[in-house]
Amino acid sequence: MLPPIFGVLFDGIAYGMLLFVLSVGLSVTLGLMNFVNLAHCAFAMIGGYVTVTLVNQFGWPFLATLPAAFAAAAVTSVVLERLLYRRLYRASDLDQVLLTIGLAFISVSVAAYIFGTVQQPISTPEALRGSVQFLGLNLGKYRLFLIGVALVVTLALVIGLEYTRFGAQVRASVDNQRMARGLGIDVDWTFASTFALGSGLAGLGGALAIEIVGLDPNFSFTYLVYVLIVVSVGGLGSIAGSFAAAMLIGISDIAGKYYVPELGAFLIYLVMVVVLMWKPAGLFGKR
Amino acid sequence: MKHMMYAGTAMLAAALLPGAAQAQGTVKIGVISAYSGQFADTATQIDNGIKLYMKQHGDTVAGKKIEIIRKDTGGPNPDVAKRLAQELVVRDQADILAGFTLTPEALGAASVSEEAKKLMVVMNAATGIITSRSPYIVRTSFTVGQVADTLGKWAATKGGAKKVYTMVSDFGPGIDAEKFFQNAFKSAGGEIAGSVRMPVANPDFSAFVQRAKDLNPESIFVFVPGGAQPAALGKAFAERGMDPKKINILSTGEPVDETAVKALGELALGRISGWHYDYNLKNKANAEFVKAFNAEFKRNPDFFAVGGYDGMHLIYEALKKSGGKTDGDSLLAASKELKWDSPRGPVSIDPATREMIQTIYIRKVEKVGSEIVNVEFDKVENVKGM
Amino acid sequence: MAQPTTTVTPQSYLLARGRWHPLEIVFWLATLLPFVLFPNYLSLASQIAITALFALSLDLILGYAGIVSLGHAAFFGIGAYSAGLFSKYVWGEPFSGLLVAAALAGLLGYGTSFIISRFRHLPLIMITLGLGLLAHEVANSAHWLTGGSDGLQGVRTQPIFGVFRFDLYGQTAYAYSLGVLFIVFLCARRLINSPFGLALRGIRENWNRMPAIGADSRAHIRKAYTIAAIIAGICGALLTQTTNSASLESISFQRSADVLVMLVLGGAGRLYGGLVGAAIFMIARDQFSGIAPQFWYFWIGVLLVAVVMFLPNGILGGLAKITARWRRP
Amino acid sequence: MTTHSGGTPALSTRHLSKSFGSLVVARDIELNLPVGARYALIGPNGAGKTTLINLMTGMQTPNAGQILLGGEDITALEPQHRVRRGLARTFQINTLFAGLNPLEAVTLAVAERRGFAGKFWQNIADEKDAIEEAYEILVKLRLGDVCYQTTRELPYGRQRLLEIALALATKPKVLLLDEPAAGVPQDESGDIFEVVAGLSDDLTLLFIEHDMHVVFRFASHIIVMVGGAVFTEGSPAEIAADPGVREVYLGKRHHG
Repeated sequence: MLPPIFGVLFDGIAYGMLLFVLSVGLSVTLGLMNFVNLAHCAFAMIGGYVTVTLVNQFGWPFLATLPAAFAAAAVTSVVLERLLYRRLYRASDLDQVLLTIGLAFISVSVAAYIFGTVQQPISTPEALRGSVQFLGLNLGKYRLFLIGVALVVTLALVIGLEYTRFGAQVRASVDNQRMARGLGIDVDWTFASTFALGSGLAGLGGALAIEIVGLDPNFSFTYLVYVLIVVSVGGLGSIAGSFAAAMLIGISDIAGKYYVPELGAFLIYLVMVVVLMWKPAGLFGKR
Repeated sequence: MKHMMYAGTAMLAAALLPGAAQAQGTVKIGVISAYSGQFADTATQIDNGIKLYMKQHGDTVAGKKIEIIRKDTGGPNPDVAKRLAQELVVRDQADILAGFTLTPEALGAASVSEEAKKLMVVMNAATGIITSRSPYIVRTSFTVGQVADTLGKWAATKGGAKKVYTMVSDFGPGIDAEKFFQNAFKSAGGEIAGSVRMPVANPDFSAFVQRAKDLNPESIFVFVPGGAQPAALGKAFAERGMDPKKINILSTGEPVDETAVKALGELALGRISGWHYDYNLKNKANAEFVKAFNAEFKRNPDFFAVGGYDGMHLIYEALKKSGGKTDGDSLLAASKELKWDSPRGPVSIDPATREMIQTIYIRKVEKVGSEIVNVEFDKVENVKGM
Repeated sequence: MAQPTTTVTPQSYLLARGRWHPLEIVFWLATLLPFVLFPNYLSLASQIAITALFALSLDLILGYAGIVSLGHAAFFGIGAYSAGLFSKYVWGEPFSGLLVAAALAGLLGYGTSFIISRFRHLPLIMITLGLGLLAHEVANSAHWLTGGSDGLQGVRTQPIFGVFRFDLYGQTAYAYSLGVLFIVFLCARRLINSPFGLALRGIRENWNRMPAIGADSRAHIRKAYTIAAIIAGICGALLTQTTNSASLESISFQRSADVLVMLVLGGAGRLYGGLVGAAIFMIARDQFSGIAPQFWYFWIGVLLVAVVMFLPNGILGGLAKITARWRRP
Repeated sequence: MTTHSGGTPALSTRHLSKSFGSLVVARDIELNLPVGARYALIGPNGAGKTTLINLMTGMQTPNAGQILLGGEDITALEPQHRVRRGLARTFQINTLFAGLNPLEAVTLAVAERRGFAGKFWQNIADEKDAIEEAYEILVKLRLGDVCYQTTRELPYGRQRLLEIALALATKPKVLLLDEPAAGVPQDESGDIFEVVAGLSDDLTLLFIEHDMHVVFRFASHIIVMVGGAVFTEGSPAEIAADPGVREVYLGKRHHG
């Protein structure tokens, strides 16, 4: 039998994993492509609304909607990348901020127009409801599922970016665009697909998040701060870093609230400020 | 610059004098609400209540046409609310101020209503102090104290609770709820086992629920604002193995609102709450209201919607009584005598406090057929606002 | 810019750069128009003036020294609350309230500037964001002092000079806000044209070169950050005094983000960028939300995207480029 | 060995060492620059020449050793404080204020030296002396005619001169020039070195340069670095005659 704090920590880890899936895409686009995409959570919201619509309107099983959420966010992002983002790869950070904040604004009202301002309910499949007993702990099944998904995503990303041809192309394009072009790499395509990958992961995160944190048109902004915290604490472009940061934030948030509830709201921000003062480039950052 | 100001004043005076006469045929109601941002759904539902009432009762009262002017505050911004109230009075020549999703909005606009002597109908914001900020404020929603005090008393007496742990969101309404519930509970003989205040922006509740569980209280009182949090809190209870059927989980209405109950499903069964309105309330006025609301907006009304609906009722009836006079004093005097059958049951305006006197229902989440809903099983009538 | 001719000495060249452009005079005369043309919009005009000043204060650190802050509302909020508390517990004379707010915000700015000046780029943005959010949480948890989410109650601002009441039409409010805006603008303008202003531009243009010319960039940044905090504090105080309210929104992340957007929209690194950005953003918001209170975000979003696409470096930056192209066909 | 024997060296290093893990970039470097010297620092790419300048100016921190400026230990000082004590440098890759014009940039450097760069209440145009001093420096470096043009629009050769102008504005006692003519076509690089040669005799100079014609023409003394250590030093004639130098440096140059 384990003391109850382990159960709390388990919840913290699961919450951290949700933050990880939501953030890792931004870490990839910001770190590898140097693009400040503050509309990242808008792509997450697209994923969320796709899942909600498919489950509630069309009766799809929840799990089957997850790839759709990924795909919808990825496709939308490619369209926007071709139309808008591409022109600002060389622009100043501030112009990138303005563009992507503008898109986030638009996403909020489009979502409110189509889906209304109401919180979207979702019913997850029976298999993911309730909890299982393990050494005297109640472990939520959905949270176990979240941890599993996060691990799969991490593994796929690490393998995909480190060991595949695509990963090599991405890294080459980032390091030196001209040389990459010289080697016959289609840099435009590489950037577009990296962007699609990052946004697709956000879409997946958005779909997974509904069960834990709900979904309304303000989603584009509600989680932006958390996502930025994870990305900066982890270190730009570092998948392992985002993973570690999401764990750190999730666990310290929950453990802090358990032991010192008076500090509940302060802790995440304190952790971030302290980590960045100690390591400005983040836990796993290179620069 | 001084010259300019004097010139401006003169022009203004000239522009304003005929103002009152110009608005002869219409009554303008300025609705100040958080139409955008985090609280947009609240504002939407209030607005739906207003729209439905006007659809059912027409847009002409006492020979005057009702015109609604909507203004967005974007959130709890007293400064914006005050400015919008000023603009409504000065620029749009509004006769009545209404809406007010959130307490800071109402507090911001209060001084304008007092200075301009305009009736101000608070349709939602629920902190106690609001009505004391301007003699022209009438509230058609409820106060947090009204509900929490009633529930506290009920829990210690009829509810049979002895020891309660309280968990509230760390902001105005939450602290109000904690204070009123604890005081009422203690003075009715109960004991407070402990309490915790949780951050307002709090996506995950497991740590707080585990703290409560460690103390193993026989009852818990919770307050969190509507939105995503009620469902998250309910799930945290379930995941930490706290079953509402075994532990008394008491709350106001928000933590068991329709969205939360739908998201929680069977996990919500057994939750007890005190509240002034639910779409599932059994009375004739409500049956019609819910049916019409669903036909119009494809969703159920909630307490926000009924606040807007009753707010419009108050305005219509006051205008009828005042014979179409729109000055603040006439409308206020007329409002103070009002009494009607609302979808929430019999209600009246307390002339002393300008708050609603209404019934607080004690409900339990139950399965009715295939639906999981709040079912009233007890009630306290004629509760005054506080 | 000016081509060197025999008559231009280096000193007169620099003097000419600091001279008033006719358009500037037109701009400031135009700020008086609302008194005559839009007497019913003076409350809005007053809040635009306050926000414009807030954007100007952010411009001093962001536009001139290149320090991007996402926590600037912390100083706005300190100013707002201290002016409110001062009027509640000490006395309600507005100018002394402004000074108190400026002093407290400046003190906090000076304290945090020691942290800020050590960082750059993303860590800096995130640390300012973190500090801003912490300030918000402090204000929320100190209910007993700030009134928490209900906002501060009991703010009573006396008439200006004991004569001009803050009226329903917002005449006094606008005159007061505009007056303060203009005076602070003059100071900021002087600062930009001062040796210190040049040093700030040096920091923005090349952080690495500064130590090699013997410059202590961190000391410069500490000073600039403190000055910006003082101005932000004044803005907060103005908002409190003209509306008799101070709320958590005054110290929120949203306010920090909004002012950043307004500044970038208008054009960072230009004295008028923040002023133009704040005016356009707020007027657009007022008009759009008048048309569709629920969906004005959409049109604001479209506005931002359009500006980025057609006028890079903000409205003023884009216009400057276009006019430069005209002159050199 | 030194041209000015006796007296305190303008700049010297003692046992200066720097390594990154197992990579040693500076190994036990001992240098003495006499007042008014014209020293050249040569060596193959990766020999640690720029690192040495970075260490001396404080842009990198040594693992061990000291740096003495006019006999004073400045090892612990931050870069800007070394500059204020009279140790200036230029950069191999232009490190300029791209958005300022030369007049503004040099005036800024003068303002920093004179200690009024923090003044925010006075118009810069009122600082007549400083502006005139800046203008004189610019004229001396043949930049007078372009001093109102934005730096990023200047021709590359002019930008290299501005590098030197910025350093001179700090009124250095010791000036370290990191390849002042890097990237400049051969015919223009002579111009730059003529400007350098025309600098005051009190100024102690150390410059990194690859072009041996330039080195032999302008240097009174040559230091050869290889692999992070001083390989040898001596007068141009001695270096020219040293077979070891030929082998490690002059020989390699043909491959590099």
